[in-house]
Amino acid sequence: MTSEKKGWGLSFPFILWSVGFTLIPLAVITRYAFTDPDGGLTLDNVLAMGNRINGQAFLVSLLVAFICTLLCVLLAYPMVMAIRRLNLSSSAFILIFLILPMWMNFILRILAWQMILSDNGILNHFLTILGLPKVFIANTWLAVIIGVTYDYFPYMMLPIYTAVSAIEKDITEAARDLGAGTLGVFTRVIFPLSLPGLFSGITMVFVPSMTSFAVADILGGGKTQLIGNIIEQEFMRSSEMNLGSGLSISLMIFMLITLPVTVGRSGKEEGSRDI
Amino acid sequence: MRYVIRRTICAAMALVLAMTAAGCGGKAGSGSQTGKSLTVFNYSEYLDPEMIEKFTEETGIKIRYEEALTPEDMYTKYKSGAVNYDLLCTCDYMLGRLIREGEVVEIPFDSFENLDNIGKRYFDISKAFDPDHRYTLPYFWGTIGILYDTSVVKEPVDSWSVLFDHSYAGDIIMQNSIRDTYMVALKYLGYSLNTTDENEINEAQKLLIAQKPDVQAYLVDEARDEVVAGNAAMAVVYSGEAYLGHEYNENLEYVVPKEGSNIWIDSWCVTKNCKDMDAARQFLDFLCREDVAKANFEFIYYSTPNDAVVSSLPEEMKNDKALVPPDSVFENCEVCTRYDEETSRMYNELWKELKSG
Amino acid sequence: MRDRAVNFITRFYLLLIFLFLYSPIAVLMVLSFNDSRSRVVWGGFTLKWYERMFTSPHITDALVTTLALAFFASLLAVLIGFPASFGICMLRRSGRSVMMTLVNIPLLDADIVTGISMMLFFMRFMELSFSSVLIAHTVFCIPYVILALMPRVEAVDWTPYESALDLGATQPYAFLRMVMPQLYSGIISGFFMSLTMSMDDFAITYFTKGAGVNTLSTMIYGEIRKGIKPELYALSTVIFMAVLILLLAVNVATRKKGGETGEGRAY
Amino acid sequence: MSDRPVLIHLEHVSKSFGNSLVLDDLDLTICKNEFVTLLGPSGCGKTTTLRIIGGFERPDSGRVIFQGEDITGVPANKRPINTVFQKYALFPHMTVEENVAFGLRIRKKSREYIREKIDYALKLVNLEGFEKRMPKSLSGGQQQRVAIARAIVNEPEVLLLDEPLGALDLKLRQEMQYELIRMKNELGITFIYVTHDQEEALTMSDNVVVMNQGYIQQEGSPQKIYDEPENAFVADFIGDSNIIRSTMVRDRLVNILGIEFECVDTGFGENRPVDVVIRPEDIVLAPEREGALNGEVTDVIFKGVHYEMCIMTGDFEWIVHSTRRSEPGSGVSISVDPFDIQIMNIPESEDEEAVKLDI
Repeated sequence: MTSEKKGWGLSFPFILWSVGFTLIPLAVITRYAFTDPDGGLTLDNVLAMGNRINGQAFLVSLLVAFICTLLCVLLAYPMVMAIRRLNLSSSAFILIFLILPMWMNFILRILAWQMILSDNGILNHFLTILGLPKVFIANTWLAVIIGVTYDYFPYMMLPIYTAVSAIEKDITEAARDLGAGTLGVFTRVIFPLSLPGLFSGITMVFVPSMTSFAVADILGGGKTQLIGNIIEQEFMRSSEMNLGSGLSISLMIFMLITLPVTVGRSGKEEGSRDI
Repeated sequence: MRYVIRRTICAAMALVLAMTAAGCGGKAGSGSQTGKSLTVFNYSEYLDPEMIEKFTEETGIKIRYEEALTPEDMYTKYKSGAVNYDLLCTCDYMLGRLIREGEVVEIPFDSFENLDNIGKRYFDISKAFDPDHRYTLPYFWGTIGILYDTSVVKEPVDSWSVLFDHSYAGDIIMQNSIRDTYMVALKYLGYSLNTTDENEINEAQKLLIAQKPDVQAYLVDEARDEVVAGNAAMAVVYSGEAYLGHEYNENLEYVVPKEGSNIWIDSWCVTKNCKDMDAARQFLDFLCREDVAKANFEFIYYSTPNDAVVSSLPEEMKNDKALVPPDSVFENCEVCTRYDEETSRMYNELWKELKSG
Repeated sequence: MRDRAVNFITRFYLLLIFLFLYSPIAVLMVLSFNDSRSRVVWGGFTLKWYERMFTSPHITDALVTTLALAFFASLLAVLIGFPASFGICMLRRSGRSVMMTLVNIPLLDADIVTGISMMLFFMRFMELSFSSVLIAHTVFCIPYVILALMPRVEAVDWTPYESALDLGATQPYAFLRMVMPQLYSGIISGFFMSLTMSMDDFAITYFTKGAGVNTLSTMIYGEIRKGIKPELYALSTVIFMAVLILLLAVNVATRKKGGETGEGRAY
Repeated sequence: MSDRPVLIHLEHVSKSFGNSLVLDDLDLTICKNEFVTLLGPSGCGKTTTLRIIGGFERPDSGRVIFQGEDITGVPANKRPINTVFQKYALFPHMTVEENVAFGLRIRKKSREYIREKIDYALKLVNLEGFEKRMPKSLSGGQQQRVAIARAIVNEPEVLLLDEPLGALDLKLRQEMQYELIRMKNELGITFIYVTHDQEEALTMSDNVVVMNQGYIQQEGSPQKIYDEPENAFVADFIGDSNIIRSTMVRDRLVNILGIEFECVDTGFGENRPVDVVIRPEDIVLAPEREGALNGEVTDVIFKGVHYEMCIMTGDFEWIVHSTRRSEPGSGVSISVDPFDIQIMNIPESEDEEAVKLDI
């Protein structure tokens, strides 16, 4: 048996499972996407993404997802470097540290953020005690960004951390030895070597950021509309199954096209993605 | 190695098969059960769970109870047919839709023992969606109005205008719901909330878009808490929320504006899938019983159509306008009926426009 | 001097991240001791919610369902994902990228879409029940298992396995003793991620659950409107602390064991 | 010591990690243009010494003087010293060329200059034509050459090599030894080489520093280290040797296993216990009863250039190298030239052993 054949053999249960419970349901949704409520074939639902309102929500989502992803990246790298510097290299500990918050229910965490950020909330309470001016970020897009960043930060952090912790100390020392300062070591060695981790972090953060409707509703006061909110509205409030399916399919197509282009191409090391 | 892997695969396959079998078995099993059972679909937190146990104790009929968040996803799930529901409790316009689509069957009200507990006027207002009141049993009802903080809003509030005159900019919370939000605007403008007139609806849309900068947030669920916490001065809420809001913060007052509002009514219906009408009747009759209705009332604190319960309430509660709305609300408040498809699509688009603007 | 300043800044930064990640958790924990039912009113300190959460059969039912679901979904995900990660590693480039796309689909899809598509799918074949939720959870857990395992599978050192075969071990025995130990950490982290995702999921559970099946997540969503029952804050706090203690214990235990097994495993 | 000018001086350097003291008050002088080898078993502190010179570790106390300047606090990237790492530590995401150019790019050298230097360095390490390859696609020996090229393009004053040949096979290792010497001569810079392989140390070095447990045991030319080990540790570590607890009868006479031998050492006092080192190849075998010590051959192994034999005389087993084979079981007699008997003090304790001999 060749290893290729063996590979397919071993993947068989997974393939079976995926076809049965991922692809066929996807096909069901796709069928809804390309038909109208009376069953006729139509492209309207999928193309509805392009109309003014949906398109606007889509662009807002892109922007929010972009900012959140960027924030996650900007928060994650210093943290990875700090962990490296302080030699906190117990990966189990880091995993626990990042994952543990998820054991408090997601919606409870978001409600807690609402209590922290609201005008008479905990944050402002502390600011007042410290004699600082209050901040009014509840029910703004800023609160949405904080919530989404909070929620998906571990998904960014974990793969980057895994990639960086795989870099042997020798390599960074070699760079230092050859004259690179702390910044040089980071930009020339650590960052390029962490790219596979970064890319998988981006996929895991960017996509769900666009659709996290609950955060937009609770922290954004329903005033920031993500494409996720629109899809949710079509399905859960308006019973527009076909339109909802169409929008989600076109979102998915967009993701499938853009992510490999922006992410996959530069991620030469395939499969080195890790959690 | 190959051996281990093969074994793992076998184990996995076996599990899958076992599970699918269990799933199918479940389907077959539920029908052939000897004991009587009912599958009940309700809003979440809308029935005192102890009453379910009590019902099973008294009648031996098992209840499979499921909850949904909105009428729409209740409808979606019901329509998908993935679960055979016997009884549904949902809102006025959704009932109208189900009746029209022939999804529900007549309830044998004649054989009810406790039907007299339900006030006749609730059946009357139900006529908006159930013209001959054959299909629905009123369960809870209420109004939509303004919950406001009297320590911030000094003047007496009696009109929707307070939401639109910019004097409380940034302190207003609206409902994150299509119908309830457009209802407010339509009523303020003096139109019917069931209007299908495009001009009227567009006028409402203009009003709401102009109002949006003043709105702190569009919330469903936490609107009450935000007013209680003092984060906002006023919120459009369901009457049931108002009572609890008042419990937490004495400064809060609830008013149904003089322009009129929505009078909503959530009712039970029996679906055409129901195999055991007698069990369903027993369950509905049970819900009408005074002790049961009272337990549910105290669980939820929404207005109950059960007059027996109302008359047994302490004076203080009877006088609470949110809990026991005065008769005047019947005069200028309307019940929601189902829009035609075109109108609901129009609302859908307008709402998205409002929210994304 | 400069070193110390930098060390201080790095520590401070980690502290900030810690606050960012854990302040909501702290808020919820505080709420579990709040005597008032409203989350925005402080009614004094109480432990009554901790007493009550165990006496409410609905909460305990939901808890048992949630835990059973998380456990079995993760187990299934490992059983399916484990051979698949070996399989994918053996494939050539093209097959591999096809498989990776397949792995990634559940991650690329919005939750509600996955949930609704599964519901529409299930309604044709089976009644919604515990099994349907289990299948749905397994679907979105598998990617986490595979993604956690693949790098480790690729890094497996096969020489001990081969030398064990050389010394007369059977294939399964050699695999269990020589290869599995290299994968345990990957399996555990994949399993743990699955547990976490399953516990935290709402949308997919909501659409695929049958009548009478309730998880903590769906319960909490249902309660937002009337105000979350403080018992649930208490329960969440208990779960959180239990997991924390469990993880720390496991961590300490493995670390201690790590020192000993150096020789202990050598025979 | 050589007469070359002093380049690096380590003064009273101590370093500990946690509770274990790795270097204790170490003094070491390295001269310009020397090939110095730090030799010792693992954990002896040789790598730590190298890392302190390289700037990767900071000594807990003591100073590092480089060309008369205190560089103790200067970070690695600011020292004119480059390192070749044990596991090469090539940048896996860069081509050979990019790896080599790394240091020059950091220093913002011109394009032409970098081009020139890459060509020169790759030529020096015999890797022309490998510019565009990724490190992963190279053999261990080739990777090692890249690591060397990468270090030397920066024209360091000193090249540190941390067991650079450790991962290579024997043949390649020997080849590389010659190449390293050639490179050193061509570059005219100082090499500090860390190894636990005595053969490597003796082959390449101008100066060998034998270390154990954080102390310098002996320092000197390979010849001197081999021929005149100053204590049993050095004698044992460098080459095969027979170390016999003996008694110094008086100057120039030592009692080994009950037989008095003439020797050339003086100054050990009279009737003092000493350790005697005799190299296996220095033992002369004679037919039975014709030499000084009689014994029986217990084992013979053919080693290529010579036979290695074990000879029992009483309780002591000698290792002897000889080009002539004696059958196991046959009786032989041992004698040693006075110049080949090396007398050493017996340390009273391990610590003292080191302190006394610390130069």
